[in-house]
Amino acid sequence: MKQGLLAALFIARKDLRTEFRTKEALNASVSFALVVLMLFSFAFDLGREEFYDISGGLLWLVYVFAGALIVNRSFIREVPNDCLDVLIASPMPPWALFLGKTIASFVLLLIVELISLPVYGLFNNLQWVHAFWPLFGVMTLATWGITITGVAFSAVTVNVRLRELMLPVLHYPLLIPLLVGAMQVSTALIKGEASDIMQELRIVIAFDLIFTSLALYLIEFILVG
Amino acid sequence: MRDKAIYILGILGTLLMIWNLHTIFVVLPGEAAQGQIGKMLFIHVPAAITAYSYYAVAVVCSIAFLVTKNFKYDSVAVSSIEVAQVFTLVNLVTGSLWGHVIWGIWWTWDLRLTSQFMCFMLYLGYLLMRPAIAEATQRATMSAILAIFAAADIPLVVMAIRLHNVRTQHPAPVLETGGVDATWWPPLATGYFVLMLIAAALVLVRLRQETVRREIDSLRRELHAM
Amino acid sequence: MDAINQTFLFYGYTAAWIIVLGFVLILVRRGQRIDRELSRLKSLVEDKEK
Amino acid sequence: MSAIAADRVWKYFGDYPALRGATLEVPAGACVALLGRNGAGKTTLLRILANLSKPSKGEVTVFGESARDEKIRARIGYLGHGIGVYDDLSAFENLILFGQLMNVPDTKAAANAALERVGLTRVRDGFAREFSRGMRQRLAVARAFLHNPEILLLDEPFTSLDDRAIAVLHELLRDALAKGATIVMSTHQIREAMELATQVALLERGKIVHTGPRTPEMLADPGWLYRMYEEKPQ
Repeated sequence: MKQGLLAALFIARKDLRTEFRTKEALNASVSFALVVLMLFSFAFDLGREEFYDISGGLLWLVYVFAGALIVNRSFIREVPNDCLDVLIASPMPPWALFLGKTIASFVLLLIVELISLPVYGLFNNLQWVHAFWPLFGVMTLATWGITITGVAFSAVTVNVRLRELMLPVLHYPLLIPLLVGAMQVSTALIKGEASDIMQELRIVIAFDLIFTSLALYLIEFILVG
Repeated sequence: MRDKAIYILGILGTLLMIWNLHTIFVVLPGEAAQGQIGKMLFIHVPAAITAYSYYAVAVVCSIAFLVTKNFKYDSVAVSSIEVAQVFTLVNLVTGSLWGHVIWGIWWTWDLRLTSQFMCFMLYLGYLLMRPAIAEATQRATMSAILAIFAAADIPLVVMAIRLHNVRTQHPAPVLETGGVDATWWPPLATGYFVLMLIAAALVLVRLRQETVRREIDSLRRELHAM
Repeated sequence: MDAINQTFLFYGYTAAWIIVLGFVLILVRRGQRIDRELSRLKSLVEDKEK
Repeated sequence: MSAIAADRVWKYFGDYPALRGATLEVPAGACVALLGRNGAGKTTLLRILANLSKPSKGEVTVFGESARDEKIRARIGYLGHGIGVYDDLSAFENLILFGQLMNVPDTKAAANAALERVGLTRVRDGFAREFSRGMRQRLAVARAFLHNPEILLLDEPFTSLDDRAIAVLHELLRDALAKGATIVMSTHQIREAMELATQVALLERGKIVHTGPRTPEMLADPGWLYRMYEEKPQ
């Protein structure tokens, strides 16, 4: 168990190091998020109050699209030179490999989110600083859900034709309960009505728990054929 | 043997269906509140339950495949999902027509419609992914995992929408509230039985195709190895 | 009102059976296609074995 | 006790049996050349031994334990078709990563020693993507030998290597054999493999149809293999 967690950290560090060197996924994801944010300001012509009502929803749309670009890369990164074989042949258990990759994607997506949040606020004249810490908490929980399922699907689709197209088709429908929860909570937080978020937050947490345990358990079937 | 079973199921289903349609349209009077359109119930509800039944079969078979690695389970799983998709579509379309008359709208994002639509989308991904995986064992394994993920998601979808959208026009299911006239029960049950029979025939047809497809894969490999 | 009711009820049942029949058609055509593919591959394998 | 024992191993891809009850025993310290035509199942068997794939039926044990055991896996080195190193990491970083994953006690020392052995010390901090083909292959060899594995599984190791890399690999294999390691390699380049091999195993349509010591005449006469196919049809 301890060995496995350690190996997961090695894998996460490796993924982050290669990503920061090439910045392939990060650049694509950040610029994509910025473009979508810009498009929002053209797409909606809303009053201030109305915009606050949908603020959480729009925010998570940006995040989930940016997330697709990040998780897509996760296992594809191992395809050149057949690195995946070497990792699976190593003594590390499959769940450790999976956990490491998820941690790396999680950190990357969180970085993209933290970059786009202020831009989002700025473009749309939105006050969010007062709710930053609770918002950050929601972001952490929901982003974990997005990455753990996304990286699992990245492993599922690694040998699939047209995998870049297939991943969102499989991933987005699954994310709906998580996103519904996260959107509601974020809107409430930004509007400053943080009274009734516990119920929605429960869905986000339930999603995280269910899919983390399911994915960690099933990953061996995915990786060792 | 299997061909015979398909024919028997198909013919039996058709005969029962004709008898049932006769009961529904000719014998039964219209419903008090909704008039004739209320009879949409006899196809709408059985289609939904048939779809659920086969989704359930698919999930059980997916788990069984991961445990046993027996391709029979994989074939049953994919066949069931495909047939369940068809009946989900029937459920959605009849519901939409019904809603158009009663509520004046084609679609509303309420709990039942949305979760049904989500089921459709989740398993549509499953059906789209399958042909994109070339190797049969891998295809079956990945599909089983997708089916399990999708099944785990559905309760969460229901939970999420229940919180999100309290206003709903869809009535509570008549089966739970007991709001159905006693004379309506037999045709309703028969409707479900008919659809289950037809669905079983379709699954059997689809099952054979899955076997042939695996044979094709295996021949391709054989050619490759020569 | 009842006329619309009747028409839409009719639409509903028709649509339902059209969907099912459409699926049957898809099944039949796919069945033919993969049967052809199978016999093609079988003859290929036989040719190679000779 | 044999180092590797595969007992009636079957592997299905869909309905197609790539392995049909392959049985192979490799005594400790042996070097087995796994021969066979394309599609006979060499890669499939090696992947199962390396725990990259599970047998559908049958059992594989390494040093008397299941090949799935984590401690056992740390004693196996695997070199497959791909080189299995990261292009965006330096040679040294690559070896450090695999050293950590392989539970090597002193990764830095091991990585430096491995680079020394394959002659890459000078470019220790260069990225693998900047390397020439031959250098990348030597890095791959260094990776496979990094943890001084007691069992080496090599899938067509000589196929894509350049001369220098072949020489390096030869030397390392000889070294490993001298230290008592066990080697299984599949190969097309019969001559290179035969020089090292102490045993041969012939795979034919998913079955091991011949095992035995490598005889001197095998080395002298490459045609023996084809005669063996004819002697044991199917």
